[in-house]
Amino acid sequence: MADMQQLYDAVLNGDANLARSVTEKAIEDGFPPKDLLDSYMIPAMDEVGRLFEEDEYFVPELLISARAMKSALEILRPLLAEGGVEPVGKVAIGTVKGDLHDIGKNLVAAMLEGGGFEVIDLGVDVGPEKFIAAVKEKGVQVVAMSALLTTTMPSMKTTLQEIQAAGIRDQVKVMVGGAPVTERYASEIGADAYSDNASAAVTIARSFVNG
Amino acid sequence: MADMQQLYDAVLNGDANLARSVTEKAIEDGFPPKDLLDSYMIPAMDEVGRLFEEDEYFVPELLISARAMKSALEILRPLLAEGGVEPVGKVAIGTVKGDLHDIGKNLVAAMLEGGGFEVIDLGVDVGPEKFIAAVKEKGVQVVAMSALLTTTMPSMKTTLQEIQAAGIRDQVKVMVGGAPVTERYASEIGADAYSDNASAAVTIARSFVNG
Amino acid sequence: MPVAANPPNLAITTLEDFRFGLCPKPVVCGRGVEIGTGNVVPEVNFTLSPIDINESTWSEIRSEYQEMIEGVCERAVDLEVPALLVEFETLPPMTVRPEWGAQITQLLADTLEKHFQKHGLISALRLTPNDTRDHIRPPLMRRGEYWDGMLDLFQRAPDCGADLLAIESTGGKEVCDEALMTGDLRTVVFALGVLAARDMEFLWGEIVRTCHGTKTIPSGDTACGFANTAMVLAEQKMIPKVFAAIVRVASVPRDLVAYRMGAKGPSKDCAYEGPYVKAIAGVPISMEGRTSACAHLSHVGNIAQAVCDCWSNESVQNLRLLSANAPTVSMEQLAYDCRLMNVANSHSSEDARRLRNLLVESDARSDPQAYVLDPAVVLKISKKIIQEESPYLQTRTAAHAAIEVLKEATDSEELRLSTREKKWLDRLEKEMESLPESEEELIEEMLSSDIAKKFIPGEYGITA
Amino acid sequence: MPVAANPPNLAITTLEDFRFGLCPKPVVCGRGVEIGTGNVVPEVNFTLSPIDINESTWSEIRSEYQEMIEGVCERAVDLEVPALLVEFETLPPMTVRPEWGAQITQLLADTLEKHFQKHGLISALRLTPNDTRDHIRPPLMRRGEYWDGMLDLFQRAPDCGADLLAIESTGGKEVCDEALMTGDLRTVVFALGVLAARDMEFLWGEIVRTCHGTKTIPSGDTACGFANTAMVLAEQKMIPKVFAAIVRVASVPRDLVAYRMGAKGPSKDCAYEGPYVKAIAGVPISMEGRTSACAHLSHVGNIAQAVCDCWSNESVQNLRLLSANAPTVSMEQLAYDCRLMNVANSHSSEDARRLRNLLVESDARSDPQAYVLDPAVVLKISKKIIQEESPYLQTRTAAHAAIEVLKEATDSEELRLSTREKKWLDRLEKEMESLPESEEELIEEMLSSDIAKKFIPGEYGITA
Ligand SMILES: [Zn+2]
Ligand SMILES: [Zn+2]
Ligand SMILES: [Zn+2]
Repeated sequence: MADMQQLYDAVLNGDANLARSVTEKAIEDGFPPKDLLDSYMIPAMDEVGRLFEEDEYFVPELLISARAMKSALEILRPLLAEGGVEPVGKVAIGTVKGDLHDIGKNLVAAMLEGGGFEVIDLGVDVGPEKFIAAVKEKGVQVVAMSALLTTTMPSMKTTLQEIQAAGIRDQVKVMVGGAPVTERYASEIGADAYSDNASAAVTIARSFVNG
Repeated sequence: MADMQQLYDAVLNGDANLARSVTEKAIEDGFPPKDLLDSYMIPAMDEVGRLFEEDEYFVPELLISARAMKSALEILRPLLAEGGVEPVGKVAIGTVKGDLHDIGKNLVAAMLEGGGFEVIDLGVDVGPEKFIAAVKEKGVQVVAMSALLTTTMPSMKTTLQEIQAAGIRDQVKVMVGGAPVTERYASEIGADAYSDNASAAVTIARSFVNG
Repeated sequence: MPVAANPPNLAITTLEDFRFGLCPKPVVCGRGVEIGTGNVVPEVNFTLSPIDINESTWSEIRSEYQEMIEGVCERAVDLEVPALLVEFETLPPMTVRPEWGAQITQLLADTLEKHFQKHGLISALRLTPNDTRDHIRPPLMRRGEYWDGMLDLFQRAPDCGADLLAIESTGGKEVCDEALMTGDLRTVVFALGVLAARDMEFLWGEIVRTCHGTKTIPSGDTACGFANTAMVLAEQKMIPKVFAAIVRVASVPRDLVAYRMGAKGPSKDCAYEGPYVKAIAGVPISMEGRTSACAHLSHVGNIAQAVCDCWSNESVQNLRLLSANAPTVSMEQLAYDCRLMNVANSHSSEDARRLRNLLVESDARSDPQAYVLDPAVVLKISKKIIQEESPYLQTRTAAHAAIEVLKEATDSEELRLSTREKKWLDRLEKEMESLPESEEELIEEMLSSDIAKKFIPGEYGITA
Repeated sequence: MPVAANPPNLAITTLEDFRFGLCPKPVVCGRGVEIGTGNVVPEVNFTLSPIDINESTWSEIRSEYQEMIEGVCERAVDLEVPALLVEFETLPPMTVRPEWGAQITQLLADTLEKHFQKHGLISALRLTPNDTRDHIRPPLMRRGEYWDGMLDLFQRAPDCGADLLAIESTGGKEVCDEALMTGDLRTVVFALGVLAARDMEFLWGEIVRTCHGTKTIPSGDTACGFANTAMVLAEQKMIPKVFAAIVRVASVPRDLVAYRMGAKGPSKDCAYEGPYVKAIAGVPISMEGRTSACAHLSHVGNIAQAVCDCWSNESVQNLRLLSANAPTVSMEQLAYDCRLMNVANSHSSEDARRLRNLLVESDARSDPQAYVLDPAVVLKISKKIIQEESPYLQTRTAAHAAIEVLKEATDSEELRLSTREKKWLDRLEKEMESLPESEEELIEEMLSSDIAKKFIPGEYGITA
């Protein structure tokens, strides 16, 4: 019998090999894939998020946990799909037009993946049309935009306006973040949420897809 | 014969008694009141403004010059009116609703009077209705608003909106000033001008009534 | 109004003992914050960015204060400040509606307590109700709705978590404002030495009574509406710097009334005249300078720090800067300023005095407003002030002594002044000569002039 | 790439001589600004508040810069600063369209000249074109439109009034960013010691050539995109502080390449590793700390000041604060900071060293990033760095020495570290042990890993 506590620990400690082998064993033993995900892997990542917020983990620890989660998910994903289980949700993420900063964006992307989301990373310097295409063609439920410069923040507003103009504003929730961005700015430009850190971003994204 | 250079000097040096006596003598000698004003008194006040801007005069010197000008004007005003000469223009000035600061507002008022304007000083904590009444009932061409607090700046916007709603926006030019106010804020709320100092305010007010 | 019965003495008599972080009568407040026992304590103040304050914006306003205090506390913890003082100065509507002022006070106190519990952050909260009495002109100083609202907020202070109570009282300002603009020193002396002093006696009696028997300490006052108005006008080159310097010194006797009535300090940060208060009354003082440039530009950026016990940013709006919100940035700057002083203090008194002297020398010679804050000058003038018995005579003497000191310093070229400043110094000296010996005489003169229209004598206990 | 032929020596060999305001190879620039001859010079930098940069906003942008420089100059004149350095760092569109960058440079230079003519304000202008080469990934470092635009702006610098030319070069950043987030010191050393160093040799060759025969002085570079990214991540508690401290020291050899290629200093303000550059290359350095909290929070607020020659605010947006616009406020704060140091310098070298020591002690023990900036530590590690001959080996040694020093300091309790920081220090020490002796070996390793996807070897002169 696979020891499921091991799977939890493997994700928590960022041991990708162990996470993968326990997962394989569990599948062999007939554990339902969805249970593995919901009862062990996501709770482990939630604990990772908590340890990070409580200043026990740094990002490197958090990222290796996310990698362990991801490598186990690679095994589960096809089985989940067969069983008709969708990912928690789909998020398109990118740094807005004119802005080349990707550290914060990458961190949020990793955390979202760790949280069970399917993440479409559009990269940096992303124009409104790419965000719109992700909604229209990939069916993402959440758009996450990042800006690190005061001079590129206006691109967030433009992107929101074009999402509106494309007639898809009601199909998608939009969250924004980045050093110069504020709660107030987010509400001024009509974003649905603002987050000042990566793990809060996951919580918000979850509330969007559950809400 | 009255020595007109004396009138110029009396205003420049803030000697109210001399300004008054020379003016009286000049009137006796048959000088046209409008010439006294345009050729000596206003040029003297312009020189005062220049000395202030060039850091030669302080405000106290400037204010006593304005007082000298005013005391001479008291003699001239009825004669000018008889001759059908209007004041340079009429300005209503006040510190906006919620704001009790009057130092800057008083300085601008004094400078405007020195510049030949008729000034209706509405005081501090002035609601939109009082500015509107001044336009409707006193026929002022310029409204000057001051705010010293970031929390009272929004009253400028409100006042402008109510002037608009009262249907008199095109009858009046609106200028704004005060420590927290910026050129950008002025244009955002649709004011006609912003001034960061008292003598520039006079120049702007003149451009309004001449323009 | 006799001030002292026995031959008066300064609380600090030698330059040796006149230092930052140490004072004869320390204060302990809040969650164990010690002021005046060795460490200079950062005092942070913050305010809203442009917003209309009303029912509909109130919840947004609350969360803005929450954001500001969280940012400040987090940074204070990260930088391991030994102690933190937070000042909350209400905006006018929060004194007019005292329950609003009390709500924000409570919110701030709760957050400070939370960070004390969680991270051991030692802190105290100073509440400064905005003095709203001058919202009508001429103002009612002892009655009416504005007075009632203020008094109500004073009384709520202990219950809503205020560890210190302070005010920037405005008695006499209705007369002083125009006098500053016209360079009228005579009227300024009347406003400070007669009206302000009388008002403070009444007002501080009430404040001290309100705090009595509670944990809230009556702290201090400031001549902000007078001397800082003058300072700002001088920075804008509207009035002479020598005039502003004299007004600064002339505001000292007015400030002293608070401590005579029972205030314990620290003085208010924006009372740049604080060194005089410390020398005379021995209470700890809060000061601001270089690091309050966000609120006041000044020519006393370093010298203001020389003998401070708290060191403040004055006030900053909740604007987002490139690094963080402005209150957090102020917190960081103050923390480092205080570290430098506290390291010097922990080394040796010799090192502390050396740093103090560098701070003094950096400004004293280039501006009269800085010159009158030189600790040596402060002691010299303070000795003269305490020879007098009434606030009026003290004020007259203070102004006189300031002029004298500035003339000497200019003559000896210890202080650089422009020609037009020198002319004003002469002019002000002449004006001082005609100030009467008797307060009654000056009152009578003012009552029979245009000034009388601006204030209500009865509100100052003046019977015609 | 041999660095030194003879037995190498530091430019500053004793702690005695390691001071603020003085350096072995001073620079004179602009309208007579002397850097490193005794006075610390304030360096002010400012940027736009949120705005879209395009044709239609360009005139507004011009007037915003005009407003900022006017405010700064007026305040510098009022506070009688002995000399002023202004830095203009272009925003990306102003390098991509070099005529825009040149226009603003000219506008700033003209305004500085005006205040020199009118008030005798001694000033110089530093132009720092934003390094736009990383706008495509993997970046082209030596060709393509971004390179062309940058080179064009370099070439315009002398004609549009730039007295100093600088850059925050980004070679290797495409590899370093992720390595910082994953705590991968091995890859960081590759990014700094191999890629960045090679890029800077090429880039600074071009910059020095461009300045040759003009009045524009090639000044300096910074590891901003590496070590400051690490510092900011550490402040946000994302990565360990010990890691950030090691990255800081490991960035020194990279910086040195600029001076070997002919840069004269001052180093860029945000190069907190400046003290190493000063000790090794003897050029003047610009530093920032407490007074740049508007742009970077840090744990080195005071210690960063200890041996600076220019003192900067890093950058601040044109926001309206309660007193004035933020750039004016920064100007005032820097002016007072510099006054304090310059008064100490003018007293005696003894007083200057005492103040330096207070600045050092105020931060050194509480944070590893501060500890490695302690002048004594800087000299110790610098001696080791210069024993090596290639940037790669220097970088390896620098990181190694930093770890060693931090472990010693932790063991002797000269430095306080949390348990999780200590664990990381051990982990990083182990990682260092496996770094190969030979640069070629490391290159080969990286080329055969995933890292190879992120950069183009040929752009760094690396032939596979
Ligand atoms: Zn104040
Ligand atoms: Zn930088
Ligand atoms: Zn910079």
